[in-house]
This record gives sequence, C-alpha cells and structure tokens, in this order.
Amino acid sequence: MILRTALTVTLSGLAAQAMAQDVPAPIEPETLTVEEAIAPGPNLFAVDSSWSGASNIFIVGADDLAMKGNVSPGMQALMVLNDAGDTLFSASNYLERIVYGTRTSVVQEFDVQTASVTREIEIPAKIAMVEVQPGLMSLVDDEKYLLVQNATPATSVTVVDLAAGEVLAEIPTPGCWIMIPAVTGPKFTTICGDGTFASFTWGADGSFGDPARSEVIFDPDGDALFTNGARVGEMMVFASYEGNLFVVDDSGDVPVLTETIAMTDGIDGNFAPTGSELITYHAGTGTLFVLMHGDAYDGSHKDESTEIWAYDFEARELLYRSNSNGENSLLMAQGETPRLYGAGGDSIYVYDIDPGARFAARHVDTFEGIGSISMMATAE
Amino acid sequence: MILRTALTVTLSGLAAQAMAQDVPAPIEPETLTVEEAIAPGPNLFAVDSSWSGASNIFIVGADDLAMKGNVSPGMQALMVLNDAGDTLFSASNYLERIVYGTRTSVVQEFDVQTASVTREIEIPAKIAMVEVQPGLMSLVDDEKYLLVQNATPATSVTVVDLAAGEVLAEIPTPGCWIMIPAVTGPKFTTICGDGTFASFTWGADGSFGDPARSEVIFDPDGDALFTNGARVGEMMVFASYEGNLFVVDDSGDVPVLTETIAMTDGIDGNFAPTGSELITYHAGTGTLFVLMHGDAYDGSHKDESTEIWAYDFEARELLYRSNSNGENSLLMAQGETPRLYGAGGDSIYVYDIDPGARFAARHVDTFEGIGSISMMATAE
Amino acid sequence: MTKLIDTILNRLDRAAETGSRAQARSHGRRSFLARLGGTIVGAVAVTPILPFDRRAHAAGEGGDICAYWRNCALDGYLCEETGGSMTSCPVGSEASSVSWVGTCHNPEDERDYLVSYNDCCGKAMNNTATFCFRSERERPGYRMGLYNDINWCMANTDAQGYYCTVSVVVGQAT
Amino acid sequence: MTKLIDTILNRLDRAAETGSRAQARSHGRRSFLARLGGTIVGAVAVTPILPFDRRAHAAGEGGDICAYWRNCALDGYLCEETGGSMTSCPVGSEASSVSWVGTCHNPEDERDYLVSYNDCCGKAMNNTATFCFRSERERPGYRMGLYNDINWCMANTDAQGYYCTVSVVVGQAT
Repeated sequence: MILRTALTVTLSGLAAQAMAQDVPAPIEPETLTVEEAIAPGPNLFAVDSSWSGASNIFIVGADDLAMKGNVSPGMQALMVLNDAGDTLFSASNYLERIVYGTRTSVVQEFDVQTASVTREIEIPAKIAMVEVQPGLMSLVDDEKYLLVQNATPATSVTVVDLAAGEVLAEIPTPGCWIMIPAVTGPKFTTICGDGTFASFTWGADGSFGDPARSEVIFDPDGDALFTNGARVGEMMVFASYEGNLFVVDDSGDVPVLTETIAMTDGIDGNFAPTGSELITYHAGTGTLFVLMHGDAYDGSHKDESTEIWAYDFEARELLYRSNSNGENSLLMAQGETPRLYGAGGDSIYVYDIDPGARFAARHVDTFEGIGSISMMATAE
Repeated sequence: MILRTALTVTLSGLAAQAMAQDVPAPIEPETLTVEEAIAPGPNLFAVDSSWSGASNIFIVGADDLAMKGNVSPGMQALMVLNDAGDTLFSASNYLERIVYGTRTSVVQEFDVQTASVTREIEIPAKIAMVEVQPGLMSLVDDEKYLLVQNATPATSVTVVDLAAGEVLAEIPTPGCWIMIPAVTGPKFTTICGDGTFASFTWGADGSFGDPARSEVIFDPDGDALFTNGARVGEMMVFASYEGNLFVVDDSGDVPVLTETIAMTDGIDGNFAPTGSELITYHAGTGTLFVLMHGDAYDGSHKDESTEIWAYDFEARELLYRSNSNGENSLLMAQGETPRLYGAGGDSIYVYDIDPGARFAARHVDTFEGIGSISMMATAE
Repeated sequence: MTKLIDTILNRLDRAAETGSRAQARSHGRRSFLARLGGTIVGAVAVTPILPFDRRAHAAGEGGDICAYWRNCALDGYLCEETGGSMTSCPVGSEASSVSWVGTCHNPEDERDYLVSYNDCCGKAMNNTATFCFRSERERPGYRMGLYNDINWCMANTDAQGYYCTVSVVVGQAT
Repeated sequence: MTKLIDTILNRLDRAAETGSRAQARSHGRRSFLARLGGTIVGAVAVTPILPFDRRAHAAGEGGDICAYWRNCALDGYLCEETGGSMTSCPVGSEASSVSWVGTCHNPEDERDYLVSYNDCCGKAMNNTATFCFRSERERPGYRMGLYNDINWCMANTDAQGYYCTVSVVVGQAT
C-alpha cells in the first residue's frame, strides 16, 4: 500500500505528460462478420475421423499448410473430392444418442469455397464404419454417380445419382471390398476374397447384372493385396504384403492382371509395404511412391513406415529410398514438380521430390498436431 | 536361410523333447459374456464433458480409483447422484448433426450397478450448455423432483416429476443462476445478479408463484460470489472472489445472510479462492476445504489452485494450508475420516486428511490421464 | 485522471504476474475443450500455428496471442486461427446471436473498451487453433452477459455447436 | 511336428523385433481412436492403469499387455481395463453380434487358437484403457472376418458405438 501511494504520486506526473501528447483516436466500433470464402490457392483436405462425435475435415493450403477452415461431418466420415476441387463429399453416420440409438447415414455435399453444406442426401444406414480410405467412396462416370462402400458386414455399394440427389441402387458385392472407379462409364471394380477382381456396371435406371469376374489375380493367404491402389492410366497398381506390385487393367469387360513386379528383389532388410494409402503415383514423371518398412513380419503390414520408395514404373526400377516420418498415408500432388504429402501420428509431412536426384524425397514442412489424419485429398 | 536350417535341426531335437513331456490340455472354448454389475465398493463419479460428441461419466472405486466402467450421455452433460448412490441422472443435449441441427435435450437415468440407462425423459431443449457444476442439476424434496438449469440465455429451471417421469414445470428465474436445493420440501434457492437470493417453491400440480427474495446479500461488482457452495446443515456457505465466506440460511421463507467471514484476513500473499467446485465440507468434523491461489488479480478467479485451505467452520479458524495440484474442483467424501478428491488438468487427486494434524491434506493417490474432469460426485 | 492512474497502476501490478498468469490461465472452465496434445492448451500454445499475418498483434506482448489486450475475458479457441479473423467467424460457420462482454484496457491508447466475445457456431472445434482463457471482470451466470463458461451458440436456431470465439470492439467503456 | 518347429522358429524370428514392434504398433488404422495424451497409445500404454488382478497375463511378456499371445490381431481398447474382462464386455454395454477372428499361438501350450475379437458397443470409448494394435494374419475387408479396421458394432441393432474389444478363444486352429 505504501508502494502504491508512492507510485501514484510519481505516475500522476507521467499521466499528465501522456495526456499532453497526441492521443490516438479511439477504436471505432467494429462489426462482427462471417468470412465469405476460404483463403485462395490450392487446397489439401485432411480427415480427422471420430467414432464418438463429429469428424473434422481440415482444409489447409496445399502450398503452405496454412489452416483455412474445416467442415464437420458425422462419425466414421468418408471423403471424396471432385476433380475440379470445388466440391467435397462426405458420407458419415449419426446415431440418435451419438454412441447408441437408431443410425442415420447421410452424404453431405460441401462447397469448398464457402466450407458449407450445400445438400444432404440420406443413404441406406449401411456405410462401412471404418477408417476412411479412398476406395470407400468414389465419384465415377464424369462424376454423375457417387459410390459408397457398405458393410453390415455383408458388403454392397450404394450408388447415388448426384443429378437426382437420390440413391439409385444398392449393388451387392459379397466377399469383395473397395471400389475402383472406372476411368470412363458407370462402372467400378472391386477386390474379392477369392483372389479375383470383379467389375460391376449399372444403367441409368439403376439396373445391374452379374459382375464380370477376373481369373484369380492374387493369393489372399500367401500374398495379400493392400486395397488402396494407384491409378496409372488404364491400369491400377496395387502393392502386396510381400512387396510385389500387381498391375491390373480394369478398362475392359473383365479385369486382367497384366504384370506382377517384385519391387523388393535384391533389397536386404526384409522390406515390405506398410500403411493404408501406401501407394501414390506422379503421372507427369511416371513415378510411384510407396511407404515401406524393414524387418517385416506377419502382422507388420500396418506398422509405421520407415522409408518412402520412389519407383520408376516404366523402367521397373527402384529409384530412391528416402526416410519417412512414420506415415501410413501418402498423397501425391500432380503438379509439374512432384510434391508429396504424408500423414502419420498426429501430423502431416510435406516432401519436395527432386526428379534430378532420382526422385529423392526431402522433408520440407510439417503441420504438427493437426490430428490423426486417416486420409488426404487434393485437386490436381 | 542357412541360419534357419541350422536352427531347424537343433530345434527338432528340442521339440521332440518338449512333446515327450507333459503337455497341458488345450484351452476350452470360452464364452463371451457381458458383466452384470460393476465391481463392488463405494464409487466416485467423474464427468468428462464433450461439446462435439458423447460425454463420459467415469465410475471409479472411491477407495482405489480403479476404473469400474462409464456411462455416456450427450453433449454438455450435467450430473446428479441420488443420496443412496445407486441412481445417477444426467441431462444433456443432442443435435441432429452433432454440431448443428435441431436440438433434443434429455434426462437419462442410469442404474449405477448395471451402468445402464433405465429411462430417458425428454425435457425442454433449453439446458444451460455449460460445463457441468453441482448447482446446475439437483434432486430435491426427498428426490421427488429433479431440477435442471436452463439458459437461452434467459434463465429458468425445469422441474421434472420423477415419479411421473415427466416435466412438471418450467420456472423462470430471470437474472438468477444455480439451484440450491432446499433441505426439505419442494423448493430451491438461486443467486441473482442484483446481489439477492431468491427462493422458489412449487406445488405438486406444477403451480408456482413469485419467489421469496432476500435483501441484498452480496455485491456482484465489488465482491462476487462463486456459485457452487457447500451445504452446512441449514446453511449454505459460498466463497467470494475476495476471499470472504458468505453464510446464507435458506431454510426459512426468505433467504437470510447470517454472517460474512473474512477467511484471508492476516494472510500474506494476496490469496483468494479459485476454481468452480471450490468449496466442500466435512460434516463429521465441521471442516471446510477451499481451493485457493496466491497473487490474485482481477480475472484470476478460475486460475489453477495452489493451495487447499482447511477451515474450522465453528471456530472460524484457518487450520491448515496444504499444497494442491492445481485442481479447480474439490469433493469431500463424508466418511468418518475425511477423504478429499480434487480434479484438475487431466487427473484426479486423492488426499488423506489428518484431523490430528490440523486437517492437513496429504496427497496419496492420482488417476492420471482420466480426462478433463469438470465435476465429481460420490454417495456418503 | 483517477481512472487513468488506476489503469497505469493496474498494469504495473500486473507486470509481475505475467508468467504465472499464462500458466494459470490453462485451467479455464471451457478449457476442457482444448485437448490438443492431451494437455490443456492455455494462453501459451504448445504448437502455435498462426497465419503469418496474424502474428502482428501478439508481437508486442511477447508472442502470447492470448495476452493481446482485447482478449482480456476470452475463453475459447481463436477463430483467427481457423480461417476467421479477430472479428469474423470462419467461412461456413454462423455467428452466435448472443455474446458475453468484456471490458478491456487497450494499452495503445490507454482507453477501456467493451469487447463482445461472440462464439462462432455449427462446426466441430479445430484443436489446432490456440485456446485462450482469460477472465477479467468475468462473473458467474447471475451476470449472464459477463459469463464466459457457457456456450454462446445456445441461442442459435440450427447451429448450436461451439466452434471458436471472436473479440469485437463494440464501443468505449464509460 | 513341422508346425511345431515352424512355430518355434517364428518365435525366434520375432524375438529381435519386439522393440520396434511395440513402437510400430502404435499406428493402427483404428488407433486414431486412441487419443490419450494426444499421442497415440499403442502397445505400450503411456500410463497403464490396469486393474491389479489383470496384470498377471501380461507379466510373462515384459508387462506389455498387448504382447499377450491372444491379442495377436487385436485392434482396439482393452475391455478388461474399463470394467470388463478378457472375455466379457463391461457392464451396461452390448457385445457385438459379429466379430473378426485371429489365429494366435499360445506359447504356454504351443498350440494355435482361433480368437474371436468382439467389440463391445453402445458407450463412448474410455481413453484410460490401453489401446492395442496387432495384426497377425490380418487381411483387408475382402476377407471381412479377418479385418480389424472396421467397427464390429456395425451389426448391432441399437448399440453401434464402438466401446472396447475382448478376445475370446473359440477353439483350436486346425
């Protein structure tokens, strides 16, 4: 109190001085607004899925990882982005009492620029309640149709007619999993537990027949395929648990295995692929990137990655083995210069890829603590 | 491979030996069951509230903090336990799309032994969406009525007739906050922004009249009251921002301030109360425990506590200043020997209180990482 | 004049408290919402990810964005770190139709201002934003308009989910 | 005999991997559910809070409860740490009506067993329980009954919220 009194005396002088000087004008009353569009520039979308509440899809700058906003679908949110990158779809589940009660499943369509729900389409309450993967939700036939993977656990695919805004068909896909949207036409191909691939087509009226089934393509017991592959032109490339690449042509009536490539031959250390979205392709340079881990064993196929392999798909040549940050999800941006995004732990990692240095991946940026990102998407 | 072959030879011998010895019988097929009751013994209930998904109320052993189970109400879950400790009530909110859409508010009644919802009563979708506090949900009149605090932000109280299982009345309490359930009869008292207390009563038919309003009891500007008080017989004791205890008799027609006690007089360090459930009372020994912090300033009234003060309510005497672990919530178990629970950060702390050592609080146990616990409850 | 002196005195009184305050602030009553890193993210963000153009107004106060003067009673995630600004809700969210109000002292012009803390609503919280918790002149729910523990999205029709908080100067305090 | 030898060899092969496996396991495809401490809680719990009577079956394997043999393809929170047991759902929850199955080798009797991993359903996850993630013989959804990424509460009528996971021996593997 004595100190305070002494200060008061001193400060009276100071205050008087201050008042004698120029005093800025007071702040004018401000107006509360709502932003009308997200920050400009290319976007990277990252799903942080929840199983006991709202999920979040973060929108960050593809160049600088700056946070632009987020949209919030329901539980076990799946995601697909249209080619233009301006419309995002998510399929998710709502239980009446969040963790119990009647389930409602919906597709929400989001306008990216305004990060807003533009419409909601109710779909059968059968969506596969699983961590988000690209193969679980697709756009196909020039984005006329939206496909959603179901599992009850019997598997089927819900076909949504986007123009009509309603469900067109539910196609049973017993024993099969994941949808590979065809490059053209109303068709998807799926991977089946007997080692075959099956292609399904449908008509505008929702009619569909029996699938076109391939020969046995892989051995689910001996060398299982990871289900999230990379589109390489007319082909799809899938990695296997043992480190082989399976090249499947899904453009014809019946899916055909065109080649199997032993990616790890001659490499020491018992390396094998690992992760979920573990393979991605840069079309401009014809390079595949695959998440890998060493000392593989039965059951390690979803462990943290330790390396990112760059693989020349034309030359069938391993170009470079870069260190990874433990990611289990990769995504290539299709710019002229390859730029690679990885998600793992609670972070997103960005790598610059140097075509002049055998496509070495150099870690250049991190969004630490963004959440447990299960899948990313970006427009070309 | 060479190593493996060599090992095979060696191990063939070992294996033959092993087989020659006694081999245990194979494990019989097991049956999946569901536990029928939580582990026996007294319980401590701890709310981990969510604002974007299901909340959790953890049930842990009051003696050993062992996890017994949990129940999962909706968002902004409030909680009250009946006197017997066998029935738990929670009021919470469900939005149709979790973070948006039409709100439904419900009271869930949980049977503690089976950790199950026994009934659900829909109430007006006006529940105060606020972190859980004891004064926001109460049982009164021998547990005939359940009271829930509303805020739209206009305040009112929903009265639920538990026998009928339906809402009996919604009593407007403009400018007032929190319900202090009367010791007897259908009545609650609330704290108002003009410094008065107001008592509301109602009839079995849901009729109610004007409240009985006290004289001005406190100065909300100069020395505001924390709203979560301690029941001391016929009295309620509230702490103020400046460190005074306000003793209010809510047993008569009109609430009456009976005494104000300057708890911090003569104590150096500018100590003041802090927290939310910051005051608790051990009836057997007549001792109050209050969360305190030093170097108080305007706005520090919800900062981390640094001390727990033991205060003899009869003698009006500060007994002991124990170090705290930063808690903002306290709860006294009413056993013969006082046992104090504190919640703060993501942990629960347990203190043994020694009546022979001026009620010093000795930290004896921690449940680290249980979550952000906003409120605890336990039966006597 | 007295007011000005009081103000200066208050600021002097405060200087010594900055350290503990930053820590103490980490236990707000809405701060249980802040789960980044499992620990509560208080005034000092564990990993502050600020859009570069927003750092400016925190720079003068040691880089602690929550210490910025107009955040004196802010309890919530900063909208400016999730696509909004200090005074605008992020795109696609809805501003709360009601708010609590703080009275904050601006050291730049030595004036006290009324600051409306509106919540932005209808989306799930973005844990990557900084969570601030300060309570100058804050009061419990019996002074509802000064109360920062509650979800101010409560009065919105459709969007009642808490998202983030802005701080809008609505006038000078008298 | 060959099988037994293979089994022993497998165990030898594994010995060197234990360290990395424990760490590697921390990135399961349901492991994003495990948010305790903001970091993923993998095989090695950050703060394992095990009911004392449950420590027994982990003791033989260095205290890592996820390393217990019958957890060889378990991806989820252990029910035994939230009021259930290895083979029982916690009180008030509902067992999943469908499940995935692992084939696990029991080192105590050198036999392989089929283990049904049922999820328990209808309550919010308890982050204080240990989250295990192992995937021996695990396959993607085209072998649905071996798939551990999905919520096996999916087929329940009312309780489809994922709560925790048990491991029930249903027979010897042939």
